[in-house]
Amino acid sequence: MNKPRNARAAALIAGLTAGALVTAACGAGGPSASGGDFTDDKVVLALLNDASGVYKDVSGPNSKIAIQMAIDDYKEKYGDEAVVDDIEVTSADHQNEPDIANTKAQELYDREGADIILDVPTSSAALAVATQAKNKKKLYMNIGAGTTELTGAQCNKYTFHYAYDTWMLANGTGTVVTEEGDKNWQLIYPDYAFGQDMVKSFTGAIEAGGGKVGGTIATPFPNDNFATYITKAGAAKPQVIGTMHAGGDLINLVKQYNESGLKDQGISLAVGLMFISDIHSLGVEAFEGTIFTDAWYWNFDDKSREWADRYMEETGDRPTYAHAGNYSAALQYLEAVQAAGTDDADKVVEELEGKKVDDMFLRNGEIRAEDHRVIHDVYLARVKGPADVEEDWDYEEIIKTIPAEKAFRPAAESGCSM
Amino acid sequence: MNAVLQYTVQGLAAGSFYALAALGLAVIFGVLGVVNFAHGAFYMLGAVAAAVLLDTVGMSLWLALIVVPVLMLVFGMLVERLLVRWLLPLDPLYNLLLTFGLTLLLVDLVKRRYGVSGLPYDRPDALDGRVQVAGIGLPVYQLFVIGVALLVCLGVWLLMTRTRVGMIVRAATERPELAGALGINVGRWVTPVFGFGVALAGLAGVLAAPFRAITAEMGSDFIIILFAVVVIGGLGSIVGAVVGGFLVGLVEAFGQAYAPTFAQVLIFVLMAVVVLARPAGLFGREEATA
Amino acid sequence: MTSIATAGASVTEQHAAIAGARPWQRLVLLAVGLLVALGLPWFVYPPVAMDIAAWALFAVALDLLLGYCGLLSFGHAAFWGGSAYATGLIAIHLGVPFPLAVLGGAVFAMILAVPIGYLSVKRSGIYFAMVTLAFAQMLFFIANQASSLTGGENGLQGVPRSFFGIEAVETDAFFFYYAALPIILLGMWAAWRIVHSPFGRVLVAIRDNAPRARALGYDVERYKLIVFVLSAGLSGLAGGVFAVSHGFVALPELHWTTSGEVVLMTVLGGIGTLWGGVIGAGLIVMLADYLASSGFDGIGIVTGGVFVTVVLLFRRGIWGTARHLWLNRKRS
Amino acid sequence: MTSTTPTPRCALRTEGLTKDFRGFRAVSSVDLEVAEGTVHALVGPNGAGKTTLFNLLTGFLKPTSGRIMVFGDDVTGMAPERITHRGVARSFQITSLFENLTPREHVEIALQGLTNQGLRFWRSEKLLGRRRDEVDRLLAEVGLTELADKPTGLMAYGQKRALELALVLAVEPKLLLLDEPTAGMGIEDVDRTIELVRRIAEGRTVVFVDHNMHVVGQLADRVTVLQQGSVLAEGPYDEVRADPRVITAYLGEAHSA
Repeated sequence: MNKPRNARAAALIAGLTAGALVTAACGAGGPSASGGDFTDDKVVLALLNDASGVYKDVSGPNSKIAIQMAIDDYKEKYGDEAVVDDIEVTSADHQNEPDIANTKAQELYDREGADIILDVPTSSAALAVATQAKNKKKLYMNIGAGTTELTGAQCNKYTFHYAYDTWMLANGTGTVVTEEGDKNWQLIYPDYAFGQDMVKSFTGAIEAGGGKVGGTIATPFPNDNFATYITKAGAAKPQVIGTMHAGGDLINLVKQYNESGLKDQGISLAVGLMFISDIHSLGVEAFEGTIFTDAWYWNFDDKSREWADRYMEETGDRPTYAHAGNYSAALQYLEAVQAAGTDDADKVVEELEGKKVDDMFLRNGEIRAEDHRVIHDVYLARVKGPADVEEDWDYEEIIKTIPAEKAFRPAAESGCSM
Repeated sequence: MNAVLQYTVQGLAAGSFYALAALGLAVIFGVLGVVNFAHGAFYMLGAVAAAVLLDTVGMSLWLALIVVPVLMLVFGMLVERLLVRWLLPLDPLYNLLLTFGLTLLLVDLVKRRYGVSGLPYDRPDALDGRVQVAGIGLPVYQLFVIGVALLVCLGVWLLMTRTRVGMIVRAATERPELAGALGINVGRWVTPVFGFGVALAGLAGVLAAPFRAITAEMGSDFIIILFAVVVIGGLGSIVGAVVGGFLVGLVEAFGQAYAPTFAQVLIFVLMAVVVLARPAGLFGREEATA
Repeated sequence: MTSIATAGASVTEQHAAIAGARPWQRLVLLAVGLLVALGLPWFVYPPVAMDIAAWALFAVALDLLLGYCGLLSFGHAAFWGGSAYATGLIAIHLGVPFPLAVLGGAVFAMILAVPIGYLSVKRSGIYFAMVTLAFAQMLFFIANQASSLTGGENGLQGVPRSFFGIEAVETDAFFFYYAALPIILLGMWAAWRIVHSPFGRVLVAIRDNAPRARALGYDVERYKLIVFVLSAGLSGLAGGVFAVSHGFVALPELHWTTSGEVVLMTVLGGIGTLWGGVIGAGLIVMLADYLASSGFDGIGIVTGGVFVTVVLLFRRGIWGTARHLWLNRKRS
Repeated sequence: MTSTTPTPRCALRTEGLTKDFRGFRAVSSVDLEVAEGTVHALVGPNGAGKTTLFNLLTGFLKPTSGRIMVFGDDVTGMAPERITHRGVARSFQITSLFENLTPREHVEIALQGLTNQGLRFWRSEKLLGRRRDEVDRLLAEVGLTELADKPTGLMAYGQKRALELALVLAVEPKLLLLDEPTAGMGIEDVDRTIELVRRIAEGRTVVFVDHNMHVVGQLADRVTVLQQGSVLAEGPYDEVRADPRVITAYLGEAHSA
């Protein structure tokens, strides 16, 4: 931690001479300080996520390893041709506190020389970081947060949204399940912004698929007692119960759904948001047969599996789609830097916008220029039964691929104007 | 009618966790004058211990229902001896602060050791499925939880009324002035009572393990509800803790069924009403106004 | 029963604290304090400096209640967060200069404090702590559900920092600090004024011996309610500044862990010292900031450990210990 | 305190005053009458309900049934501070002071008790110093002039009890309720306190509890003897003292003690 000390010395000198303006200028740190095409002659990628709280397993510190893998791949691909040699990855733990995320984001941009911030789970934190990206004119690629606001009303030129969002989850699960024949739904959702968004998207998707939502049930958040809600939903005799819960609440709900006996009555459970780490920690038995939308699955094909093997060597675990998303985001950023020949944010954004991409994470991908939504194929998955699991982490059966152009909210509906 | 019966069972099952834990809280408060903020963390430890024992040595729920509370008893006694004891002569708020700090520590330690995504837990087959009562299928496990909770509450009540130790504890809990007048030395019961209270929280945790997400955070919101329970029931009252626990469970279940938006707030509204009408709680002792 | 504030420090020290040090000592301390406040953003990253200042006022506001009235509120997040939301909404919808929005937020916090306080002060000690905790949590649930107003989980984004069109303040955290500092200092002055008023004297009397105060004709509940509302107002000032500084408000501001954090700051600094909270806030905010970049993920272990250690071994807190040593040195 | 009526009014009256604690009857239908201007003693063995009765009279406990009248007004169920505002002051059995204030500050606080000055959180505490003369007079009256600015926590027991009396006087009471004013004192202090109380009692009504029969004999016009929450006997000191029931129930025990 010698940067603050330098800054302090600079601030002291500045204080003795010209006063506040000097520090302010130092703090803001414009491009071109060293005269080259790269600030400080290097590129700094900053991972800002939850290294200690509930999203630790979903993304957490392992995403730093994923980003490092992207840097290595970039260096290997371009070798001497690389426009920049010095590429660093730094990280900070936002402890799931949006205000820490906000302060850290400023600090990463201003003091740590970060050219891009990656990840940032928790919607409120992600939206705050997006605002800082806009203010500081530096890049932010979101992977961990699901709010569509990032590519909607609160979109901006410097923010990109990777991997999943609430619209995509609801649409994927809702449309496909309905089209497959389960027309009659009951929805249980947590009564806060994420759940409320999801229920809207779900309803839209189900109705578009020719199904109907018999009823919606709002639950408090957080909550550990879902028995009553499940009973209520089951009483309406739907074909499928859709739930928008996540994390610990989802586990509670699934346990109590299994308890309720609805499964035996043929009422299945479809989930909006679920990570493979959830299944891993709780075991496939608990989730068997549950249907959900996945942005990426490590065992989908050779290409993804090859990467997952490399990742496993480094971490001992299989990656979630957030890990893969962080890798892809870092890689595509570096590709854009390579193409632009600079880390100047405006030029990099120009390179990114509208780019068609195909890497191990983004299949048929495109970085949409209109709203900065990064679209790609996503999958509808079913949790395997214990008998079908062939190895650790082999939990998902991909039922259907949802093509990129159908998987995400159309740009025209985003409400984004940059 | 069917629905009402189902909601009642669900409410009582949820209330069982509250009642058991609140009972522990009440006993500890009675004898030590300490409000144990870490009670939610102890509930969590009970669940985590059950899950870990199942995973490592294959201990079944049946055995865990005995073993984990015993472990928690020992752990609780250690906590009392090493930490809580030193602050007993001081303002009880210091022990509230101490146990608050302890909560942060325990939650983080569990998180680091056992991760953040939760632990798996399978219940014995005997407790799977449903029984038909008046034409409705009621989950066996919920009935089992209610049964265990009622049995334990009854056991504690017998302990309190039929044994000498119990009388001492009860005198200290409900009539401190009497205990003082009778010259009962409560001091030597302080450590075991603290352990006993912790064991009750641990037992609630074991019962919750097959039913709820087992995560390091599972006690953080639980403790808030638990506080509401004892405020409603009356902190100094053993009966109040049990009745308050089941009452809050029922309010939660029926609130969720008929006014889902307000289900969570309803408990606090109930608490506000009780504070307003009977500041000492439904079964609390009247104190000289201070 | 000894109250929480007196259990830590000896009687004479408490007395010295109330009667105050010699005037010149007070002036020196005041000058040092002002210098630190003015110099902070030169040494600390300005947004962090602003966080420290806001938390410091919050901790002082809590100590007003805890240290001078013996009431441990575990629900002060309601006023910090409540004001943050109110400030944010006023700033967004009315576009007034931020000090006005902050003032509006503080007023809202005080209005909020009236019913919560009315119910809470009916009980003292442990009960008070539990009741305030529960009510604050209720507010958290309400804010979470009312997402059309609060933004729910997404937070209330885009709170402007409008300040008479002075761009430096509106965009640069460094200048914003100096624009917001007067609000913080005003709040601290108000806390000092309250402590050293006839009212403050009654508070100490109530803290030390409430029945005695009642027998002297003081309506104890009324006094407790008033100090509760005042403390809420000061917490509201702090929360409002915090909201404007960050440019958004999110749910954790209302969560009980926020209440716990400010209690930690106050206890670490020293209960009943008024200014101890400033030191506690500085240390905790810088610690959290440091840990966030350190790669060490055990924030709970550190804060929990600090809490346990301070409460067990170090009850006077930092400021209280310093004062104790100073007074001892003088005596010997 | 001038009473215009020639015949003594009733300063304090209770009718059927009863207090139950969870099935335990601490005070049982007590009828008490204290004439204005008199000194009235409450005596009885430990656990007779004297302190509970005191707490009922001053609003610190709410009676289960019965009524309390102060100067003809019903004060049953009224909060302690409101009763104080009606000219009733009490001292406490256990020395009950503000640990962190000096005697001067104590008296200042007490003098302010009946005003609204205490609510002024925006004024300087110097406001409290304005009634310096009165403070000095009260401190002198109880003999604490020397110690006025020393920490109360370090004072001797007798001095604390004296300060207690100064506080009681500061609220300018018409009716004083003193809970064991001489408890735990040495002989000298007891005599000084008797003198003090006698002086204070001029023009006021005093009800006090004391174990020391010497004190009761010296001060009391009338005595009420309580036993197990009920009134056992009432009358002038000499009469009560001669009552055989009282002798067996209490006095004998007290003499032998």
